[in-house]
Amino acid sequence: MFAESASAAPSNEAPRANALLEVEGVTKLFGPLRALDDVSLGVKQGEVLGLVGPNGSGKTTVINVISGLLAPTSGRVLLDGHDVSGKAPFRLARRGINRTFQIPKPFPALTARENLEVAHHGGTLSDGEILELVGLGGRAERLAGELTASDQKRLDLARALVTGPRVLLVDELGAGLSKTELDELAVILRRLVAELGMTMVVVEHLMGFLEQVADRVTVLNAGAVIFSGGLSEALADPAVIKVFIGG
Amino acid sequence: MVLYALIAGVLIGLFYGFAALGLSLAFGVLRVVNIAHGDVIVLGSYLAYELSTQAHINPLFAIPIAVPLAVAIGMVFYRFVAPSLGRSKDPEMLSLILFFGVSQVIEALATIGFSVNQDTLLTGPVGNASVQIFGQSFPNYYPVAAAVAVPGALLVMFYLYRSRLGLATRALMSSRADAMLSGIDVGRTSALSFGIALALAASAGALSIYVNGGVSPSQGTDLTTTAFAVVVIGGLGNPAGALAGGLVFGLAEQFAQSYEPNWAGMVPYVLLLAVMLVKPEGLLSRRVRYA
Amino acid sequence: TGAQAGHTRASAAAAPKQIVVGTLYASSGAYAADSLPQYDGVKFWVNQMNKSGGVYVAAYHKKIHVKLVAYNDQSSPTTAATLYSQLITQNHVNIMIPDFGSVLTAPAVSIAQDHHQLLFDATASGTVFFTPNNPYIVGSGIRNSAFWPQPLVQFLVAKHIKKIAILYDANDFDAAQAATLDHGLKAHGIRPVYYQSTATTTTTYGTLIDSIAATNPQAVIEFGYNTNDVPFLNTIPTSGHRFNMVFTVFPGQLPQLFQQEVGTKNLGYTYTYATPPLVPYSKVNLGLNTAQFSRAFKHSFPSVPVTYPAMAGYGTALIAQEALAKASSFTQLAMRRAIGNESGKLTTAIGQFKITKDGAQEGEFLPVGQVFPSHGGTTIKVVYPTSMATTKAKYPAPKG
Amino acid sequence: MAAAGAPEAAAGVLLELRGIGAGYGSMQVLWDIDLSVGEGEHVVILGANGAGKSTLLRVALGLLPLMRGTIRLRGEDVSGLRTDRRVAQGIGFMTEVGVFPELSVRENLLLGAYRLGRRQAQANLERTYEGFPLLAKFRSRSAGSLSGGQRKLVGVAKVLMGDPSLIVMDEPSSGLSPVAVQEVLDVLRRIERSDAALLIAEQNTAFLDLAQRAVVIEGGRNRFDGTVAQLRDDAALTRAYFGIE
Amino acid sequence: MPERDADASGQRATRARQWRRRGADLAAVLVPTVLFALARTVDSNLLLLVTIMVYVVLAQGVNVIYGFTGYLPFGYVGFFGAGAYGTYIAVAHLGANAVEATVLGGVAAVLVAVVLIPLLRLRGAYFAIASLAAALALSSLVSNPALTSVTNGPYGADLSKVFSAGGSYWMAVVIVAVAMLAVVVLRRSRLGLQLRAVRADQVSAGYAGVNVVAARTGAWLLSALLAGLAGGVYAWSISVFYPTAVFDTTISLFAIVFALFGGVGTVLGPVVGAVVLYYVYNAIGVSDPQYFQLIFGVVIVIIALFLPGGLAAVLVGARRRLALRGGDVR
Ligand SMILES: Nc1ncnc2c1ncn2[C@@H]1O[C@H](COP(=O)(O)OP(=O)(O)OP(=O)(O)O)[C@@H](O)[C@H]1O
Ligand SMILES: Nc1ncnc2c1ncn2[C@@H]1O[C@H](COP(=O)(O)OP(=O)(O)OP(=O)(O)O)[C@@H](O)[C@H]1O
Ligand SMILES: [Mg+2]
Ligand SMILES: [Mg+2]
Repeated sequence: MFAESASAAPSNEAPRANALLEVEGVTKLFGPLRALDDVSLGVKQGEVLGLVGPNGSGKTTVINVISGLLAPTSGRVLLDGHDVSGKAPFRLARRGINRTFQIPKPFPALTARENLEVAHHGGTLSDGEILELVGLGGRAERLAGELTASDQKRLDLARALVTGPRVLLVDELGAGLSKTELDELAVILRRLVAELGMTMVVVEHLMGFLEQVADRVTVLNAGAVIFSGGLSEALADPAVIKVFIGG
Repeated sequence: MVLYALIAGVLIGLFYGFAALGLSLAFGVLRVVNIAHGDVIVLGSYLAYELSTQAHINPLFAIPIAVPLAVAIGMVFYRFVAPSLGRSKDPEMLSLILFFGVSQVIEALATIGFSVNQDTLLTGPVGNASVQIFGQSFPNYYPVAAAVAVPGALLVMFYLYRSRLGLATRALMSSRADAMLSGIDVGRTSALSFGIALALAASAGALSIYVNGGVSPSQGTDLTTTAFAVVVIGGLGNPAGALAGGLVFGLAEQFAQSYEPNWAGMVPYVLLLAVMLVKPEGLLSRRVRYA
Repeated sequence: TGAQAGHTRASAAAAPKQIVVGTLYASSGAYAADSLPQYDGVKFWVNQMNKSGGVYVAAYHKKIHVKLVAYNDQSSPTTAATLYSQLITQNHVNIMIPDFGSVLTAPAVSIAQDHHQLLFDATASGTVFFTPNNPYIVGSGIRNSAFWPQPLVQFLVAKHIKKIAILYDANDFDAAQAATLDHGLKAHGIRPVYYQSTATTTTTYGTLIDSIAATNPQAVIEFGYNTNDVPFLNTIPTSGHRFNMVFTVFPGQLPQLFQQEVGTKNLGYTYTYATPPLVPYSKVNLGLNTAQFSRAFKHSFPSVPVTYPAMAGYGTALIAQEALAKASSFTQLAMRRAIGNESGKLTTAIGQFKITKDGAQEGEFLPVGQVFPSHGGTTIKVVYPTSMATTKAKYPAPKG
Repeated sequence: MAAAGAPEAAAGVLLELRGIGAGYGSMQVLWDIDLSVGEGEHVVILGANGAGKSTLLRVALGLLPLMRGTIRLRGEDVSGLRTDRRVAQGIGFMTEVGVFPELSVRENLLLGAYRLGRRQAQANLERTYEGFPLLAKFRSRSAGSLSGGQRKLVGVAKVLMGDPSLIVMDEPSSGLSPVAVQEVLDVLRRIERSDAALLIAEQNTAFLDLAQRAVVIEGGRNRFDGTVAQLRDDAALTRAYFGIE
Repeated sequence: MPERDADASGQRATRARQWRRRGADLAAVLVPTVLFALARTVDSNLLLLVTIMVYVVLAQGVNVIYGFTGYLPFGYVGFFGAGAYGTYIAVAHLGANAVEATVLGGVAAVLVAVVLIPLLRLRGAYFAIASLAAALALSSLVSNPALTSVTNGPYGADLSKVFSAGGSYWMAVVIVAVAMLAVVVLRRSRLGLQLRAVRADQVSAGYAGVNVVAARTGAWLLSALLAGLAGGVYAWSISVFYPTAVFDTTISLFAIVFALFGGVGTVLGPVVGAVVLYYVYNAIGVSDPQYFQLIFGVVIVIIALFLPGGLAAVLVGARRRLALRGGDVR
């Protein structure tokens, strides 16, 4: 349909200047529910895009569509100019798109280290280094099912990192962390960008955290993009304040 | 012929659905794979048989007798095995072994108690007259079985979807820990569901002795298989799904018998496969998002 | 055949203390209903022998005590296989009688041949068992079911019945009968109006009967096991259809069971194969005759009805008895040779014993019987062939 | 409210945990923890990731067996009491996930008031729909189809449905947007005015504004127990939990 | 402690552990194989030994598909029957010798498994029942009179011209070795680890870059191959059989129960489970035939209630208690 005809003539729509990841007019329906409504966004190589919006606005759905868990109802996802919409997660993982989950999903009966051994290794860092990086160095031999909720999130992140993603999608990694821990996490993410040139989409409700991490934000409301630009401008935008910040 | 197969398929299908209800409930609520389900049906059939031949009571009275009996036995039994199932890492599979053993025990006891021969009831549930439906003549137990099955399933639906206890039961299906946190007495509710599941099986036995042309101790495995197929077609844990699955199974079987009898044994299973591949969670089921 | 199994070679030295008879039975599962009476028939013979001081063994010119070793295979062929092996390799049985029916006998055939152990086969008739290069099996009970319908073909032809419906179950026993009937009829220019198989597990017959009725047959022949025949017969009257002739296999073999499970009304005027004890053999030259057996068996096993499987168990044991009595040496092959020489000369309570070169029983003959209502029940009378008939067939079956 | 039977418990103590040791299998996670919540008192538990906050709450509810120590509810020893009985006595617990995904939002809410019986549940349902209009809109959707934050909201509302005299929550704010956090805080403030007690494990320090008392757990042991004001005075703790602002 | 030393001793320990592991693996393959090869000198009932070996292989096949992927195949007997009939067809129509025919039996089962790959889209009980349906359908296909020219339909299969008690016995020993090797290799390989991950959470496994479908399909085909070989050698060992004998659903149930009893996910559990339970089954039949089934049933119930997790769990539990988390128990 739309996606096909569009991909048949890619030259018509020249990709935005050096955008690594592009979401083009994606709509996603769940029955009658329009969870995403013609959402478009682009992220450049090495850029961190913050994705914010009230609960249920469609942030996770965007991540799900980009990462191949869901196929878009219409519209498409481009990686490096190639249409990757609807490809199986494992193929995307091997092509350099990976993610974490809002509710972490490790392999509970395997140790943290084994959780990483499972993965297709695509990056330059060793498993040990990655565990150190996310702060699980001391818990490598613990069963994943015995870790705390937030440690499981770190493990989720580590598992994504092992595959050596170019694009990392992070879904509310900061939820449930203390202030100190949030600061540590922000440092980790920035290091990934700086040292490995990673590109990120970060879903987060904690503005203090995004301030440290994101270069730019896109605000969703009811499945539609209502703002795109710098974080401080977003926080001053009346529409954003109304639906998201409150006050 | 078309009409006959259609009506017979619907009537027998409703019976199949009813015969599968208990299995669906036990699996859906308790994650218990009750391999002995068919053997409980067999016990129900023997109860009906004994009532009719020894006490000269209408065999359908087996149902009101079996229900409280089965609920009581089921509750006690479940209380007895629940701790072991609860401790297990994979309770589903443990229940499979456990009930495989139970099934062996029931079949052995039935063999010792009732001998290996097939036993048949010569008088129908409402006399021996056949029944005319749209000009076709059917054994009267076809509509009787359907007439018991439909309100039976409705009752189960009422219990699950309209009663407080049913809400508790479904909560339990969804998450044990969160059910406890809602103040639900998980042990009692589970035991009761298991009891009801057995009662449904035993009740189906009073009809099965007619529909399946008699009862014998070794029938259990086949009945379990059919019930499983029916439940899976319809979707686990959903009474309406069981009835839908029963209809699909019954119609497939009867139409095949009418047109391709030598493939009739295969047809319901091939159909089951087809349904599974098109709708992997069964015809009537709700999916939950992953992330 | 130079090489003999070890245990039989040892017999040249001294007479064994006992003759070990090995058999299997199924206390549960699909074959239990037939297997248990067959086992009872064997047990009956063992008791008889021991009461009379043992079985006569010609090789030692004396009677020797009989010991019965029986295991329970639960109707499982896999289990039966290991138990047959156990009977041969560990119990070193002298006489081996496999379990009821072809499915449970099959696992014994090759292993028995391999161990040079003769099988006295009571109720298995599979064509694959009897081959020229296997001398280690004799059919001592029933004939291959492929031969059974021959009198039935003749009967149908004689009655000028042209429109015939055949429904059979997809198993060796029934399919063989159906094929024979079909062939036999075609030889007389009769093409069945309905010729279909169905799964052996079928128990609901309403729709099948309805589609059979749609072909307007004069006779409906159903080949099944008793678990099929019972619901089949019970469903016809409620289906609203009537047939001039209905034939099923098992009422003749298990009349008490059918009387109880089908009843006079539904069973009346249907047809079946007449087997002993319905077809009595009063002049026998081995063991008790049919009537004597019925009486004595009832005395020994008051709660077990006298049925064909029980008689087949007994009759088979008699053949083994004769083999022991005639074989000049106490080896399995000698027994086989001795019993081969007796072929055609013996009549037991289940009829004539006559085997082909390959060991398949061919002496038995199954006349067509019809069920007649009688005071308080039914009796089955032979209606064909005329030479054996005790009454004339009532065709078409009276209404009501 | 008969606290009289318990010698140690001061009058008005609702929940009291004393000398608690607990863990998973053979691995001990909590060591000799004391914690009490008075009638109507609001307590916030702070602690780093992995400190044992969730574990402590699970123990209090009886989801995890005790290795050592006693738990008293209104002075009565409930250490061995089943979870559902504790809930029946008026404790409501919101877990980190906390909804029945296969059931509808409405059914989830009704289950929150299971212990109160049908009629009361129905009444509370109306009240909840007023308090959380979003949930009224979603009433017949299955909870499992909701977004993470929406589920959290259902979880919060569900606990409140049961009119518990002690509300226990494990990280109610995580995953909620700022507006939604405000909403939850507003709701809890309304409770503040009622006589229900609160026990909340949180990272979001905004919740401290609700509390009279804070408890800090580190490495499975008590590190601090005192008023919120005292906590703010402790420089080391302030740095760890509030960050340098 | 200087870092160097710590490193060196760590490496030594790792190498020692590796050697111990390899030794254990080798033993896991060799010990059962050799014991079965020697068993004929102790027990003259070769068919019993073959049957036990067949169940050992079947239990290992269940281990591969259930223990590693969580797919419980109620219809596992379908592959067994396909193997038996594949062997029959190879002998009767292709003129293969018995050894070739047994191997072709394995191939036949793999072919059936290929056709059934779409079943892997199903989960849990749905898969279990669908596989059973497939087996029942296959059984009724094989025994259908319409296929008499290929399978001999209801009239049964006759392989007696290639019968060889000794031959089939040794073939069974070889197949046991193959099965043991398959499980050992699978458990040690990354595929084994990936399968365990897939079992826990297939979506997460996908994001770990695991080709979930391929990994599962591999395990599925391997377990079909094992069942097919078992069916082939069983067909050879009894050589005369009917469709009902090799498509008997209790064969699936026995294999599953044996595997679970021994402990799935382990290498030796299913072997021990099959040997112990089959001997128990056989022994009850001998000592008290009257109440055979009753006793067998009660034994199973007792096992389920008091030995959940199987024998392996008991042993591992004991080892855990001795040395908390000792190396490679899982
Ligand atoms: N189910 C479990 N099995 C084994 N160990 C567990 C389990 N759940 C938690 N633990 C361990 O218990 C310790 C305390 O965990 P707990 O979940 O109570 O921490 P928490 O303070 O709630 O942390 P967070 O802020 O991450 O939620 C941790 O070391 C954790 O690994
Ligand atoms: N699989 C699904 N089936 C039905 N509805 C869904 C499904 N997934 C998402 N939705 C709906 O789509 C909308 C957007 O959900 P999504 O999870 O993307 O929100 P979100 O922005 O991530 O919210 P939160 O901040 O709470 O995580 C919600 O209304 C949700 O209920
Ligand atoms: Mg989200
Ligand atoms: Mg926690």
